[in-house]
Amino acid sequence: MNLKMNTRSIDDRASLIDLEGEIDVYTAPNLKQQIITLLDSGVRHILIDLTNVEYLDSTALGVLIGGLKRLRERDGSLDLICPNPRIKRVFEITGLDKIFDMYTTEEEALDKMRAKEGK
Amino acid sequence: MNLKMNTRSIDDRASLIDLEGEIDVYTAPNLKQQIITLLDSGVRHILIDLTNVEYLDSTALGVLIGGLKRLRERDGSLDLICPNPRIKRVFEITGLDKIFDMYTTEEEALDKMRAKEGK
Amino acid sequence: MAVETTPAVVELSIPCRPEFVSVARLAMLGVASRMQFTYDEVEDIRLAVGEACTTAVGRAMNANKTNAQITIRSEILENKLTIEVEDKVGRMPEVTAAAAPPESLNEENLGALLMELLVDEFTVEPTAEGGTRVRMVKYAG
Amino acid sequence: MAVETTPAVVELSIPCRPEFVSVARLAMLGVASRMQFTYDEVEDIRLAVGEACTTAVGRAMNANKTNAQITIRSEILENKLTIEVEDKVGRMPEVTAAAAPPESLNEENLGALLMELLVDEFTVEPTAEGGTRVRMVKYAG
Ligand SMILES: Nc1ncnc2c1ncn2[C@@H]1O[C@H](COP(=O)(O)OP(=O)(O)O)[C@@H](O)[C@H]1O
Ligand SMILES: Nc1ncnc2c1ncn2[C@@H]1O[C@H](COP(=O)(O)OP(=O)(O)O)[C@@H](O)[C@H]1O
Repeated sequence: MNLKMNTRSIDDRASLIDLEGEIDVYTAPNLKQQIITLLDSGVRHILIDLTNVEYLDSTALGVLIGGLKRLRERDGSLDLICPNPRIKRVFEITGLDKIFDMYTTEEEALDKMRAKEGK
Repeated sequence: MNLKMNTRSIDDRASLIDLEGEIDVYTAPNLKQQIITLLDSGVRHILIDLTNVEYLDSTALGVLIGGLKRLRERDGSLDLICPNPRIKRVFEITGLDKIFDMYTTEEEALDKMRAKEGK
Repeated sequence: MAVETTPAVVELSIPCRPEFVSVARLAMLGVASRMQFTYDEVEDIRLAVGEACTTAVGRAMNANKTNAQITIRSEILENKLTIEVEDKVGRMPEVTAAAAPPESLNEENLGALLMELLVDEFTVEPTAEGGTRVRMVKYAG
Repeated sequence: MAVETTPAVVELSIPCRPEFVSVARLAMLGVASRMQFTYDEVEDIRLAVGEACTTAVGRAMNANKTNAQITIRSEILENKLTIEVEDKVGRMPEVTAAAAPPESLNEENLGALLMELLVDEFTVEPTAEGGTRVRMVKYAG
């Protein structure tokens, strides 16, 4: 019932955060802190892997939206890997699937992110 | 959180009950009924597969003990397949691992049961 | 048609703190799993209750009232689940979630939007003790 | 050494019926998971609470009192969890679990034996209202 977080550098401007567990009012602050730390270290493209997330609430969505705003302000990106239909549904019913770039596989997401870094 | 029960005939005197889920005060009566039904239909050797059981309490133990008694009275057997150490631990701390023949794999359990049927 | 009988009642009281919201979610998972809900509906209920508790926790943290308790009361009928989440930590602000464009959503109106979308009836009212009562109804089958 | 502070309290009330025992187990899973218990200890707590509720449900069914409620109250300190399971459905019979040979075990003394084995302190007392209060303490770390 906790949130495991695994961050891996893709290149000096891009990182992937792999999440496992529940993102809620108790655990979301850790994710927020991690996004801020990456931002402060110069990362501009963040990929968040929600494959192993089994619960996510409005607090999690708030942190993701906040991160997305901060990164876009700096011409960066925050994209999501989200193959789980239950988790995807939370983005869909709130209309947030139109705000985030969401992918099904890490491969696809990395390809698109590299394209963004390129320009 | 419910109990799924799958019964399969091994021969006309032996059956295997494959259980999945939780055996507790709510679901144990279904298992008891199934054991009684098999007994009434002439089955004398019952193998119960606990591999996919993730919770089991005193009610479940009571039903298993009751079944074992009834079958032994009729020169039969009730054996368990129990590879899950958490579930096995419940039998161990109550000393019931000394009462039941417990196996780790279906293959092993079937071999031993056929031997019992043989005599 | 099913006859309405006396509902079974499950009542839970937890501290108004982030680490206890998961206790409410788990208990509601247990309640909803025993009813005629689909797997998706059970998930909806879990999330809706989580959101109701989360708004209370948020207000408690702002008001320095994390010593208060939240009460989650479920009334269970054959095909109707009523959940009341009540706190003593101030009023939930007016939300206009449905109207807001997705870009302008923050955590607070996201929570309200989710609750509205996930259950069949959703009402918020201030309590006499200066808190908030969220009432949600979900029909099964 | 940790200073004893005010415990956090989680209180749950469920109908004294077989289908609700799993709600208590899930809620306690949530409570214990947030403490310093190992995975095995969390499982022990889940089973012990399940047993306490199950004895109450058994007595309620015998006494035709399944309309009663069971209360499960947890007091949470940093490394100490106290759980009181209280019912209003009669006394739990004297049990001599530890002494009994495994062959003679029935469900009732198996339940008592499990509770004794799974927690650090285990006491049973009759309540003023004609019910039973089971008190269990488990230390973490
Ligand atoms: N740097 C950040 N990284 C991740 N999340 C953030 C960040 N800053 C703010 N947030 C979260 O995003 C949400 C909305 O973002 P925004 O309106 O930009 O925040 P702020 O309140 O700082 O102006 C807030 O709920 C906040 O929790
Ligand atoms: N035929 C049966 N099959 C499975 N379980 C049974 C059966 N009969 C009794 N039991 C269970 O076994 C436990 C103890 O068995 P036993 O003492 O033989 O039962 P009884 O109360 O019928 O004398 C009881 O808790 C009961 O629930």
